[in-house]
Amino acid sequence: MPKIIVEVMPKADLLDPAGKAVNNALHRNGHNEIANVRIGKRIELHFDRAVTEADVAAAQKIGEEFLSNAVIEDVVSVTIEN
Amino acid sequence: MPKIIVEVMPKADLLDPAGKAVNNALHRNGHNEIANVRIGKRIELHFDRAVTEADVAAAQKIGEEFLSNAVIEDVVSVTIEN
Amino acid sequence: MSNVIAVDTTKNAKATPEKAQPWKELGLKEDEYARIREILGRRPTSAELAMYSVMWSEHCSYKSSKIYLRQFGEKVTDEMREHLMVGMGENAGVVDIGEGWAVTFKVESHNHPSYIEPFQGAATGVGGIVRDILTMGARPIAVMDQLRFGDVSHPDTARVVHGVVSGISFYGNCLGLPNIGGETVFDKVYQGNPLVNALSVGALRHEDLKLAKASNPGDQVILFGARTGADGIGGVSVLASETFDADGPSRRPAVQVGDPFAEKVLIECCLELYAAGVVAGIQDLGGAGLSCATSELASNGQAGMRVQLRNVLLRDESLTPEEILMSESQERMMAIVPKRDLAAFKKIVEKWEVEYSVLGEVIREPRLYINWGDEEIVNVPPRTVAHDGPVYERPVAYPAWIDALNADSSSRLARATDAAALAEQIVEVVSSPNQASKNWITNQYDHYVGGNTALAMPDDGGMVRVSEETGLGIAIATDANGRYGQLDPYAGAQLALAEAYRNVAVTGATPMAVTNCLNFGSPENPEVMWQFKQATAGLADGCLALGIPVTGGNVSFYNQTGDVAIHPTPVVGVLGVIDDVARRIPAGWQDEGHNLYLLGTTRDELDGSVWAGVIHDHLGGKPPVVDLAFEAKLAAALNAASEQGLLASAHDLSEGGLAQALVEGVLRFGVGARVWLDEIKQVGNVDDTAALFSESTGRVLVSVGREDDVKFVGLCEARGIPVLRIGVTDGRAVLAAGSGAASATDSDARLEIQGVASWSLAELAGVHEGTLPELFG
Amino acid sequence: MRIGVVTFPGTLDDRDAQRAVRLAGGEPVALWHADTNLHTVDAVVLPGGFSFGDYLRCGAIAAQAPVMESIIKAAAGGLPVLGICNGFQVLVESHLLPGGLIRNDVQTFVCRDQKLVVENVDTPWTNEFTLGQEITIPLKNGEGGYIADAETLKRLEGEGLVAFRYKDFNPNGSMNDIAGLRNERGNVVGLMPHPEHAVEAGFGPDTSVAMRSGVDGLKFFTSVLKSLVEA
Ligand SMILES: Nc1ncnc2c1ncn2[C@@H]1O[C@H](COP(=O)(O)OP(=O)(O)O)[C@@H](O)[C@H]1O
Ligand SMILES: [Mg+2]
Repeated sequence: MPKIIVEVMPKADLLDPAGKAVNNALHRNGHNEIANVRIGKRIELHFDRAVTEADVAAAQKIGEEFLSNAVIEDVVSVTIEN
Repeated sequence: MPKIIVEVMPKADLLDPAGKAVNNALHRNGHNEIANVRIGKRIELHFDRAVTEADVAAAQKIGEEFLSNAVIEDVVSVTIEN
Repeated sequence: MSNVIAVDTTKNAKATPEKAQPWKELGLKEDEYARIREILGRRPTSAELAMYSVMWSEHCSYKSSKIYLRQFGEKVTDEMREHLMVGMGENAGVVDIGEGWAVTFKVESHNHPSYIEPFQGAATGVGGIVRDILTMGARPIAVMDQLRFGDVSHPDTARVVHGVVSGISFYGNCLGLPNIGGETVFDKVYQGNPLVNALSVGALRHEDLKLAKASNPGDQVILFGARTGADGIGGVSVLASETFDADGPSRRPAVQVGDPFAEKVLIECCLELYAAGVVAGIQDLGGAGLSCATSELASNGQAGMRVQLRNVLLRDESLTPEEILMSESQERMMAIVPKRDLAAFKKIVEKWEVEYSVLGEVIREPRLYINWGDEEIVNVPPRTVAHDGPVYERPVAYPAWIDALNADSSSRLARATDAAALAEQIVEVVSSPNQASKNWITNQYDHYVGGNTALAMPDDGGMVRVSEETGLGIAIATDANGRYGQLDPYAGAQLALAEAYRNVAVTGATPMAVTNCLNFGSPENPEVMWQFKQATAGLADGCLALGIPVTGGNVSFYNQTGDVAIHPTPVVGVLGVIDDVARRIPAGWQDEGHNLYLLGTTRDELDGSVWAGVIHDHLGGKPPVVDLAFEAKLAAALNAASEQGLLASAHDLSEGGLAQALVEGVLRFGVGARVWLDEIKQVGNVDDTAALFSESTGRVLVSVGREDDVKFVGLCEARGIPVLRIGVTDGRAVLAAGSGAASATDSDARLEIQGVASWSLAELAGVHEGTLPELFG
Repeated sequence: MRIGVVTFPGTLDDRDAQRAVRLAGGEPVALWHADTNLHTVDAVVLPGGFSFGDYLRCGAIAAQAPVMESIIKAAAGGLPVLGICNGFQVLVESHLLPGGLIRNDVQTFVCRDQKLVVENVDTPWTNEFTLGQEITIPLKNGEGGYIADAETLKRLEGEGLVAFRYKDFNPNGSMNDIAGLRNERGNVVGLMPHPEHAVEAGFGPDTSVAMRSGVDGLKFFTSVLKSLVEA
């Protein structure tokens, strides 16, 4: 199924308590090679037809205005998977 | 900062309430071209050195055993961003 | 998109009688399959086979327990029936509580799904029981949860604890139902088989009662709520009827994912449908999904139904008709709607953006016809699916091991001989995982929502106001002690009943009705069946003695790992009524200078006790004696005292005995106490250990203002309730409530047990509240 | 005085908020999310709950509801708006208040009686408090951690826009212990704790006087009625 994948991450300079909790757990399990963990969202928009350029532009806008909150998050990527 | 990105999605067979709610909201706003929405996680593991093949293998394992719940989720991708 | 699926039609079934069918894989026994063929006069179609197999599973048909559950309907008097508007057999029993109000309550298990996927398993457990309550026409007003986990030190326990607690928290909080209490027990017998029971209670006006039946030909059969998906196909029913291997679940069936938001919307939508008077019958979809809803509605209404299965709204178009019939997708309901009300129905569901589809209609002929497009795939008498399932009289055997267990009394265990050792044991008991504060769990549950919670954790019973005009309310408590159940299942069930009953009485409410969730091992094991037989007899006899009826419940079998069964764990819930929640009584004292009285008799009863378990890792002997006549007398006395406003607090003594009650009493509001044991020891002829840790039943610790002393003691004496003044309340600390790891400041407040020890409240709060955060935080 | 209480699908504390309005002496008016009409209310409460399941981000889907368009417009004209818990999240997602609310640092839902300090009494929702007053209000949420970038925080503190701060114990990792905010004009106030659960003796938080007797939350509602009468 064709999809557009929008990825959203918490802003780099803001707290990410969930990422921190996972990081701590990984360290407790000996994974000290991992310096930090950040957790964001992967949002798949599915289409039942091929994805167009216009869809991607729309997805970018939806991503910035609705799927993410610009005050605390960034859309880090919008990609097509046909 | 070098990172490994682990992406986790709810299993295709299972209900994804968040995806459903977002899909409905998009439809309310006229985005009927979108057939379905699924929401998963994007987990970034940050390193303060270059990422190795061994790190990726470890990340795959961490992804399957800890970052995702195999009963209801799948790890859909593990990628490097150096 | 319409999928092309080759279906097995009734025509086909007639034509191919010899076709091999997977009845065994679906959990049916050979004779059960033969009976289905006999009922139909042909082999079942694969859709019919799917329906019968889920509906005849242990979970849905109660085939092993039915002959015992009958007692709950038989061992009753007319007085017990007096307030019962709906008894056993419906989705949940309904009790008349006066002023035109009724309440419905029930507890149900979701044990097996919660082991496989603790978060979703527990979440959907809450969702399921709430739909049962909603189905009766009631607005759900509270939930409770009864949990049993494995040993705290086992590496898998944290996974289950975190998942289950957050699942209940997620679903219940999001539904807007206050969680007003529950149970949490850790014991290695639940390691591979945790118990997750959930209770819900709802309130309704008498005239709003709804029943799950379809009786008027022509009425429309409507499925509404979430779409049907591939999740949980045969999940609950088959799972709950299976035993796990020693090394965990042998398969990972599609779990069910819950959407509490969808359920919240469904609740409001249903209540609006009820208010508009457009539903003639309603049934939730739980275990066995559509198979259950269609056959039960038709069977209850002594009618039939024609259903077009193609009309079911699907999440996944590739589902086969059999899968659609078995799917246990959550947050769905089935309504029976008269044709003339269809437009009104539509308007309301559309307002709530709830999807629906008309599946068919009710017919006079008592037959269930299900079509897939033009093909007939089901043609059965609904009664044979829903109600005439197999009934087993399973072999029962007295467990060979039980005499030795009963003979191994705790009297051989060493007792502390000096004050320091006793003091240490008190700390050990109140900080042990089962006796420690459950704040770490209960702080994750919303107990405020609704604005009607009059009592909740950590008080003995939960209480909610039903009428904002008059203050009329209800109280509920649930209990079960598996250790007692193991020593003597008959007594164990009565002990659970007595404790829940007492817990309701100490809140100031009058006990009125009983629900239960009977968690046992495999019914195919004759010793387990004996335990079950004993427990049900104990409960039924106990209810008769107390004069309060069982209104419903649930049985969960196959709770075992390999062939090791859990302890018999009959969770008993008692519902009480209070004319005005303003006179409710908390479990701890709030005022300084009050007298502390111990009501009841303290005997040397330490077998099966927390003391034996925590201090000596021992389980053996005979559980404490139950005196139900006395429990009733005690409850009546508490009620009278409460009505006269004599009680500042009342706390029931149970696991951990007096020591536990005292620690909880001082920590409830941060008011200290000075206590002496001399009279208890003298009157009961017991030693320090028994005075502090005995679990003799029928005891309550109360605090009474000085001005009410004479009246209170007089009341007890007149009613033949043994009463001993054992201390005074004294000193106030400021406890940092609810922060998990509690702390207390300003501490000249202490708990002093004369001749034993004295602790600051800060110290006690630390040991009592620190345990769970340390283990799981 | 007519106080509107908005119900979104998934709202839970709407009936509680209506009760609070009633107990304070006002007339509660139910507002429906899909409705653009504010029915001539004099103030609006966005109550707690899980609007639209709180999926994606808490309050994000509700912020797009038709009723919010009207509320945003009316707020610009000075209509008093109080957002409680999920309502606060909706205000933040609607950009009526700055910053964001994220998962509690403890990673669990937290329900507790919470001490707060009133930091600002120059709003229609807080004028009956005294500056620096300590109050106890139930708190119950999973995503109450307040965050904002350094600049926003500086501005909030500099302009005195912090309305409530957690006292003694920060339950969720909120920056600067922020429990609630006001806008520049003061008519929009949002906070995570639930004043509507501390309005009726017997059903509020425990106090040293008696169990569940705390009614500190009532002042939010009497404040707004007072300010409306005076206006
Ligand atoms: N232990 C029990 N005691 C009394 N009634 C019981 C017990 N177990 C089940 N029942 C009753 O049997 C009926 C069917 O139970 P159940 O299958 O759990 O209901 P549902 O179909 O609503 O899930 C209910 O009325 C229930 O109250
Ligand atoms: Mg039911």
